[in-house]
Amino acid sequence: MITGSTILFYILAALTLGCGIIAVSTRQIFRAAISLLFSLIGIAGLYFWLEYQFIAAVQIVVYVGGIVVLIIFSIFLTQQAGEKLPKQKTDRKIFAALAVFCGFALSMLQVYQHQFNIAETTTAPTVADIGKKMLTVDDGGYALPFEVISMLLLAAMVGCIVIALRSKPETK
Amino acid sequence: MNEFLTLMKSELLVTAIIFLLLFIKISKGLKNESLLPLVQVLLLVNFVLGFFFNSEGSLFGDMFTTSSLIAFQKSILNLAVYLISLLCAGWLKKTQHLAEFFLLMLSALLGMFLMISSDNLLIFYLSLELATIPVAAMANFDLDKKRSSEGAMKMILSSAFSSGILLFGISLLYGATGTVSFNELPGLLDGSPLQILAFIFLFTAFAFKLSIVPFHLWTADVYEGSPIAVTAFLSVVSKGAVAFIFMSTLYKVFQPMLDTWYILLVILAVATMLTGNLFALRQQNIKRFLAFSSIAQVGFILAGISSNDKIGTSAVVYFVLIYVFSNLAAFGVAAVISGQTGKENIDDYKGLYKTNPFLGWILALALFSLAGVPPTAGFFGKLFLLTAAGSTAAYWFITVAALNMIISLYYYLRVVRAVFMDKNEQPIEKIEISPSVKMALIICGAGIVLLGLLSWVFEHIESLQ
Amino acid sequence: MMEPGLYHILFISAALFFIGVYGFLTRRNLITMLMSIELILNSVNLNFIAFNKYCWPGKLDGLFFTVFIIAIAAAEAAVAIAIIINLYRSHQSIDVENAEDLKY
Amino acid sequence: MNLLLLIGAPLLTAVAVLLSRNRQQVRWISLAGSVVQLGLAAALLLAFRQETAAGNTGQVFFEMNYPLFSSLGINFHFGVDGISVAMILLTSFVVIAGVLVSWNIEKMTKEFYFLLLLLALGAYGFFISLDLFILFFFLEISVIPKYLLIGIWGSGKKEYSANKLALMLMGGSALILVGMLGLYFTGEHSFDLLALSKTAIPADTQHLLFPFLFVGFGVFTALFPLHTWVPDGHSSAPTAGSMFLAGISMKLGGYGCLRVATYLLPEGAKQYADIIIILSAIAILYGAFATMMQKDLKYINAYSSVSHVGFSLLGIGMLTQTAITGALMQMVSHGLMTALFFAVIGMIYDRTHTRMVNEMGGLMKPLPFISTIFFIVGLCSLGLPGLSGFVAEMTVFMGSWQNDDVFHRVATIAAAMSIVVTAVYILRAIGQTAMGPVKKESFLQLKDAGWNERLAAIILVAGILAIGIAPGWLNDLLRPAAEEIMNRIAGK
Amino acid sequence: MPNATVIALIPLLPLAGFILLGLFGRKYFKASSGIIGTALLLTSTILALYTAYDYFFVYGHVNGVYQKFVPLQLTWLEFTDNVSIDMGLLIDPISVMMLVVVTFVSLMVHIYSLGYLKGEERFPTYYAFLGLFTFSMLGLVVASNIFQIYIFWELVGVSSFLLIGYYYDRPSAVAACKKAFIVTRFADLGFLIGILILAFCSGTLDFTTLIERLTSPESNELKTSVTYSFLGVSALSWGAMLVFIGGAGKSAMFPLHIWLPDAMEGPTPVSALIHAATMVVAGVYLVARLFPVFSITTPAVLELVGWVGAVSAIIAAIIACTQTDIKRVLAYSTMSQIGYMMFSLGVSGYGGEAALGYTASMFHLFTHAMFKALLFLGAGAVIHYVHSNDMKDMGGLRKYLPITHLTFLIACLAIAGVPPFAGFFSKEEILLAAYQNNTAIYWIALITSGLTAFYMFRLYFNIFWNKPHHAHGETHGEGGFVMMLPLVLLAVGAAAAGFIPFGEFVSADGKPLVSHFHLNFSIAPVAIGIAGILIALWFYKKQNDRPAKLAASLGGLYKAAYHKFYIDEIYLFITKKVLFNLVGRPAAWFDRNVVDGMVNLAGKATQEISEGIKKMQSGKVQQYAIYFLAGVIVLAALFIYVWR
Repeated sequence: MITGSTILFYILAALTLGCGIIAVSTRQIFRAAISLLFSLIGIAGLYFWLEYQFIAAVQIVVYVGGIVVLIIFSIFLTQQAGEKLPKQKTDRKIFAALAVFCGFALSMLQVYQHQFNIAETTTAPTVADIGKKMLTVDDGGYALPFEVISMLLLAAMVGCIVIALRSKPETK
Repeated sequence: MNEFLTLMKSELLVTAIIFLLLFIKISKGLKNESLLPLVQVLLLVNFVLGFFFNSEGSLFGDMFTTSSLIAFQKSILNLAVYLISLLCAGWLKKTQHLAEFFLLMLSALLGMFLMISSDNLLIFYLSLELATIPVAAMANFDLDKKRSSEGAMKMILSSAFSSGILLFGISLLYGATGTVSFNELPGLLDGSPLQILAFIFLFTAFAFKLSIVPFHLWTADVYEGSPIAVTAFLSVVSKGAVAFIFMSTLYKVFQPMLDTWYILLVILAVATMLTGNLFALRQQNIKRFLAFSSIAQVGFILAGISSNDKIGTSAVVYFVLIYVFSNLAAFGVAAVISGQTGKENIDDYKGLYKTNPFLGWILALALFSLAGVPPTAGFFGKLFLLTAAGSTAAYWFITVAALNMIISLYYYLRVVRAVFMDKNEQPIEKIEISPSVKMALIICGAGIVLLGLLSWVFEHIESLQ
Repeated sequence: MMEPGLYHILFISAALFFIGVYGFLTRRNLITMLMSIELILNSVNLNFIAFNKYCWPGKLDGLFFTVFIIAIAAAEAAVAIAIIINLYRSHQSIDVENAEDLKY
Repeated sequence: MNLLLLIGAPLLTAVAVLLSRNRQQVRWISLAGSVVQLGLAAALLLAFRQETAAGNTGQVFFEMNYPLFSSLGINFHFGVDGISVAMILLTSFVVIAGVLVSWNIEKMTKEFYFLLLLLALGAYGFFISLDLFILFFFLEISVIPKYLLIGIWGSGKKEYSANKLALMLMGGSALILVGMLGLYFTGEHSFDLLALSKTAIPADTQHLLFPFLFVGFGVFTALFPLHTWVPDGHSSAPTAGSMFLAGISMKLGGYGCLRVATYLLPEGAKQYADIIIILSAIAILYGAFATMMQKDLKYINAYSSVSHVGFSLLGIGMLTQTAITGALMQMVSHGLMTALFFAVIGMIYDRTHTRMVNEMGGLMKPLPFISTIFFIVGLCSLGLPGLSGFVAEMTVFMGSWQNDDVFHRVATIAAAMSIVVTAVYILRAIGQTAMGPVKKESFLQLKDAGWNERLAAIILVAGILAIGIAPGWLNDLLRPAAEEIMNRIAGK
Repeated sequence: MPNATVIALIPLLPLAGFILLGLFGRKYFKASSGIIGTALLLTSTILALYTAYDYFFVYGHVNGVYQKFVPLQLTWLEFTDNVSIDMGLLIDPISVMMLVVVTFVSLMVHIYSLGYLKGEERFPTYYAFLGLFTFSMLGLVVASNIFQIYIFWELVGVSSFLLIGYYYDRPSAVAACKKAFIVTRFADLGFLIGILILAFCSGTLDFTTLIERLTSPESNELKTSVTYSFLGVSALSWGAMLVFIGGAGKSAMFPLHIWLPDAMEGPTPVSALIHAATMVVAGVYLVARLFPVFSITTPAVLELVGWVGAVSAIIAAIIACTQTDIKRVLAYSTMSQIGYMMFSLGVSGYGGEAALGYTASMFHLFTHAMFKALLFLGAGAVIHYVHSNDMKDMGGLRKYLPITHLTFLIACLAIAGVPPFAGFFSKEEILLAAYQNNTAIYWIALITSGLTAFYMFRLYFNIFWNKPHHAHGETHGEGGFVMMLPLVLLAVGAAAAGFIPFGEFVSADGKPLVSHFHLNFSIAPVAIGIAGILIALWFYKKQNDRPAKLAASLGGLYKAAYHKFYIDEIYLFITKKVLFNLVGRPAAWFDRNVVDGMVNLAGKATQEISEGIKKMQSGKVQQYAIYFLAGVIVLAALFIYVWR
């Protein structure tokens, strides 16, 4: 029984994986970045498909709007345009592929052999729920992680500033 | 609210210092010469306060928990950070971003506190990242040095990779059990293949942070590349914290999978000791040398953890405490020398005793303690770890561990030999040691000598459980 | 074709995970390595969401995990890029094979 | 008598040495400290004899017990029996002699004496410990001072030797550690020697643990073929270092082999007795033959130590009361003798600047005192009656002979053959150094021993003679203790 | 009853001398040490003579038997409740006789040395060593315990070593003293094992008990010990044989005699005391001490003793004929005479007439002490005069050394067995005992007797007659009163000692043995002795080429004898080539290269491995990640599929 949702799913899956593969294999760095972008968008699509619109939105905002942009900026900073990426050694590629394949096979085997507890009803959480929980201190609340992540972001910011904005070595 | 204050006292104190530093930085108030003593005093206060107003309990719906043992572990870390601030004064004074440095360091410390206290995989993961990312930034603080940025790069990439695998494991565990809470997990673990897979993935994060073979490869490079204060921090504080949480996770959460992790620990402990020792044999750079030696030490910690017993906990905490003194003493001497002369090679240490007998003695004490030779505390620490390991009657395991002590003695003695025996045309000249550094070194030395003989320390740890 | 469900999504995420890993292992450019890491993290996010939806819809642990992972990914990426840029300044290159002074 | 004094005296002396200002102070403080130690040891002997004379037949005397790591069952449990008293006496003799012969050390005097006293501390602590953990602690304490003494003040390929010594001894300790932990967990989580001696340990556990403990301690006492640290270590060490090493440290191992391995694991001892006998018989002969080929005086004494210590192990392996008594006598005797031997070699080396026998000759003329002592110690080494070596070796032979089967007989005869080989190498050494025409003109200008050297030699000779002429007192000390060990072996 | 204090003082006085002179002699008694030593020994001698008188004529003889007394016994070292080494005094005829011999000869030597070694640098040391030796020898003699005898046996050995090496700066003296010590040490090994066997068989170390247990057929110890055997020989025989080896070593019996000629490197008085009169007869004494055991329990071993003695006697005599060093001649002569004593014991039975050999042996020991000491001291006087040991440098000395000449002649006549000198009587008895028990040995002994006479007079003529003396020693005379007095006293002994009715006092079982004088039996020995003297006269009275012709005509035999039958060379081969090169060197090599090599190899291997795996730490972060991933996968697979 092929429904529109199924088709959509497969399209999103293909987009995600396909762009993912391009992102890790192309030797054009901009092409890689754009593929990454699409791959991430595909994942956001999957979130939509799973009816987790909030996460999908966060994904678009943070990843697509933030991280990928950051990456592209850094590419501008560090890369001569049009230059192809250097090729990796073949033996490294073979070993990597082998390890990756084994890992993938191993984990898929375990996953497929495992009977996950599939719930009867699936309800997507509302944004209000999420917001409330985020700031709840008591049982079931996520205030502490929220605070932790804020400290982390502060630290990361300070760190980035120190490192990236280093003053030119004046005294030398 | 009162409960909140006492239970999270350590975290709050650290956070307060972080914000104070931030404020100072923003207001462009202080120069290094005055900021450093201030920070040192603050850290001392922080350390002292760590012993008061402790209570037990949990917060945030069982995401955060604390006990006297955990408080004690945090005090150990506080102490270590305080000592680092004293010992590495030479380098710290030179750095352009002292406030930021401490800000990052204390953030990482905060992350470690939360990690030790975490009672939930989510908090655990977040605090682990909080304890890692700032350190990676710190590793790059020798901004002009190529090696420093290379080390930082290796660290951030490796740790990102490692946390990816950790997360994959957590996600599978979550899928299989439906919970990420440490309290609920044990009841839901049944040792199915998927759970084992998830556990192994999860385990690698600890293994990565603790530098267990074969997840240790980043360690030496990062240690060598980083500024010496960061290396000290990584090898002492970071390792200690992860060892604590690792142990309590295994004992508390993964108790149902004891059969799995016992074998895992034994195998990896042997591999870790051996690899650490074999690599340490040929090192020239003192930081890199200490990196491998600390890898070997981790093997012993694993041996202690493998006991799955109260004695294991005591032994590990006790050992980490001793390790703080011993390793920091060694790093302290290295920091003094590198701060003054920039020399970091063991060959440069030849004839050190002639010119700097004090440093020579402290270094020797530290290395003997690391090697586990009496009367230093390291002897007791290591012996208790092996005693703990022996409680499972794994004689061949203790034998291998004990034999590893021989190899380790060999390379520790190599440094001792350089310091005491080898002749050198141009030994390191007499170094003026500032009083605070000297005090810190003496504290370390005293700790190394006294911790073993003052048995109440160990008894106290024992009583905390 | 089958009705897509949990296992399909798990397949996708696992595949994406290992694609990311492969990229991490083989790309020589530091930025592309960082991109691979993003793929890895995203695959994990997908896992969490899928489990949350199909297995444990009552609780939001998976969802929050995802949220925080995204945040951390941002922080991590920021620091990593800062480091990479600094490395670029000192090495004039962001090829990982050019930063191999520390070894043995 | 409070046994803590025995630890306290060297410890205080060591601290005082560290605090003292100049060489003069260091030397005199050390000397005073070692005199105090000698006094304490003598007082201990007297007190012990008083106790036994009063009919006290306890297993140990002057027991004291302070908890250390009580949750792990580790206590400062001290006490002495006849064996310990004898060993402590030996130690105090060697210490005072060692301090005296090092009188003219110029390089880092303070550190030198500090390490020497630390070594002494380790030995005293070891001999009075009744807790395996503490015993092990004191055993290990002495490794590093040895390393530094050899490495800093040694001669020849000192770094190699120091390393080898430290690593091999550490290897021995590693094995001891395993055995010790095994005992701990088979007993009721106790390191206590007395408590363990009363527990019944299953035979197969004993068979498992015995090799660990015996070989571990065996490394310290130069059990063949783990003896190779001995020649290098001894020959590279400074004079006092060699004296301590051979005179005291090797005894720690022998004491451990007997007191810990054999006493606590009698079944294991029975199981492996034959191997011990074979190894020690080989060591005795092989060491003697190897000695014959040496040209360096220190190597001569080092290899002869391997041979002599073989008698101790042989006695232990024979598992008869007399043999064990003999083994212990041999330890004491060899301790005194070899310390004296090294002292003399040191004195000769200080003057002639060579240790090669073929570069010396006719030293009797310029150095009559030193040469006489050399004669005496040589004669003791080859087992001349009236000197301690004879008493010990004969007791071992008599004890060995009590086993009436061909294997033990052959081993005894093989061991006895060494007395001829010993005579050969000792006489060769004496003949080439002290006797014969004076090799170099410059030798005639040499000065004979100074007061400190004379005193050191006289103290040790006094000890050798005290055992050699009237061995009864030593026998009285050791026999009851050996009997206790035999009782446990016999399962009584 | 014996007076323990008096008897104990006999050995203790020389010991006191040793300690006093050894510790303080060099400083305080530089000149007077000789007098002190002599005075102490004089006291000892008087006490010994008193003891002998007391024993033989006052209390010793009870119920027709000379009893054994143990007036003093102290436990020295107790091995078990039953077995201990005791220090005691055993008084019986032979020990008393030996006390007299040792103290007397020692006294003579002490006196003689006052002149002989006058002005020596190490004069006090010399007297200290003499004291030590005398003490040890006396202790050996009175030992009541077989281990005690071993102890003093060793001490005697070491004092002999010290005295031979007295001239320590002469390489030959050093070599000689080493050789003496090592060879006897080798024999002592046998002795020690023998003691162990006997002690094990009898369960005791005490002489009296031991002999009792091993000789009476009823004793349990004997019954059980005969069941032990090794290589087809009973344990007891092994024990006795090994003990005899000890004795043979000390008494320089073939083939353990090689040290004795070399031992002549010591000062001549020392040779007189140790290597002629006292120490070298310790082996004979030992066999005599254990005679009941040899005789009753292990007769086969006793026969061996006899043969060893006989062979030694004749070989030594042959060699003595060819030597030119006068002290060496005397040394071989000593060996030969001890061989006499030894085979005399060997042919003896236990008790009654058959035990004549025992008495004869002891008698010969006694007389030999006198004339051999005299010979050595006389030789010493000669050497003192001409400053050479070689008879080529001598000749015609009778005018210059009249007293020496006369006493020397008496001694030579005594040793040659010319009546009525002492040697005649003792030798006669020995030959008679041999004749009665073992004809083969008798013939050997007879030939030896002729050879003895020959070589002694060869010596005598060469020194005092032969070529005229090239005067160069006129500056000093014979050495003064102190050197002549001992000569005269000993000459009196050598001349008259034969008339002592020895069998009355000393016999195997303690009962007096009446020795019959067989005139017709004595004809052959006396005749052959006189023949020997005459041949020597013919060869050596005047300088001529007869000796050389004889030597040439004997060819190989002469050469072999001159080179002491190459026994030294054989020993040298065994020790240098076999022991040093085939055992010692390989052992040392093995230790340095294999045992030590293993340790070094372990270290090196660790280094190599460490070097080999360094590639793992390649510095490439991606490679690290591959290890990381591989680690995860392998561990996971292992734990899922293998160890679950």
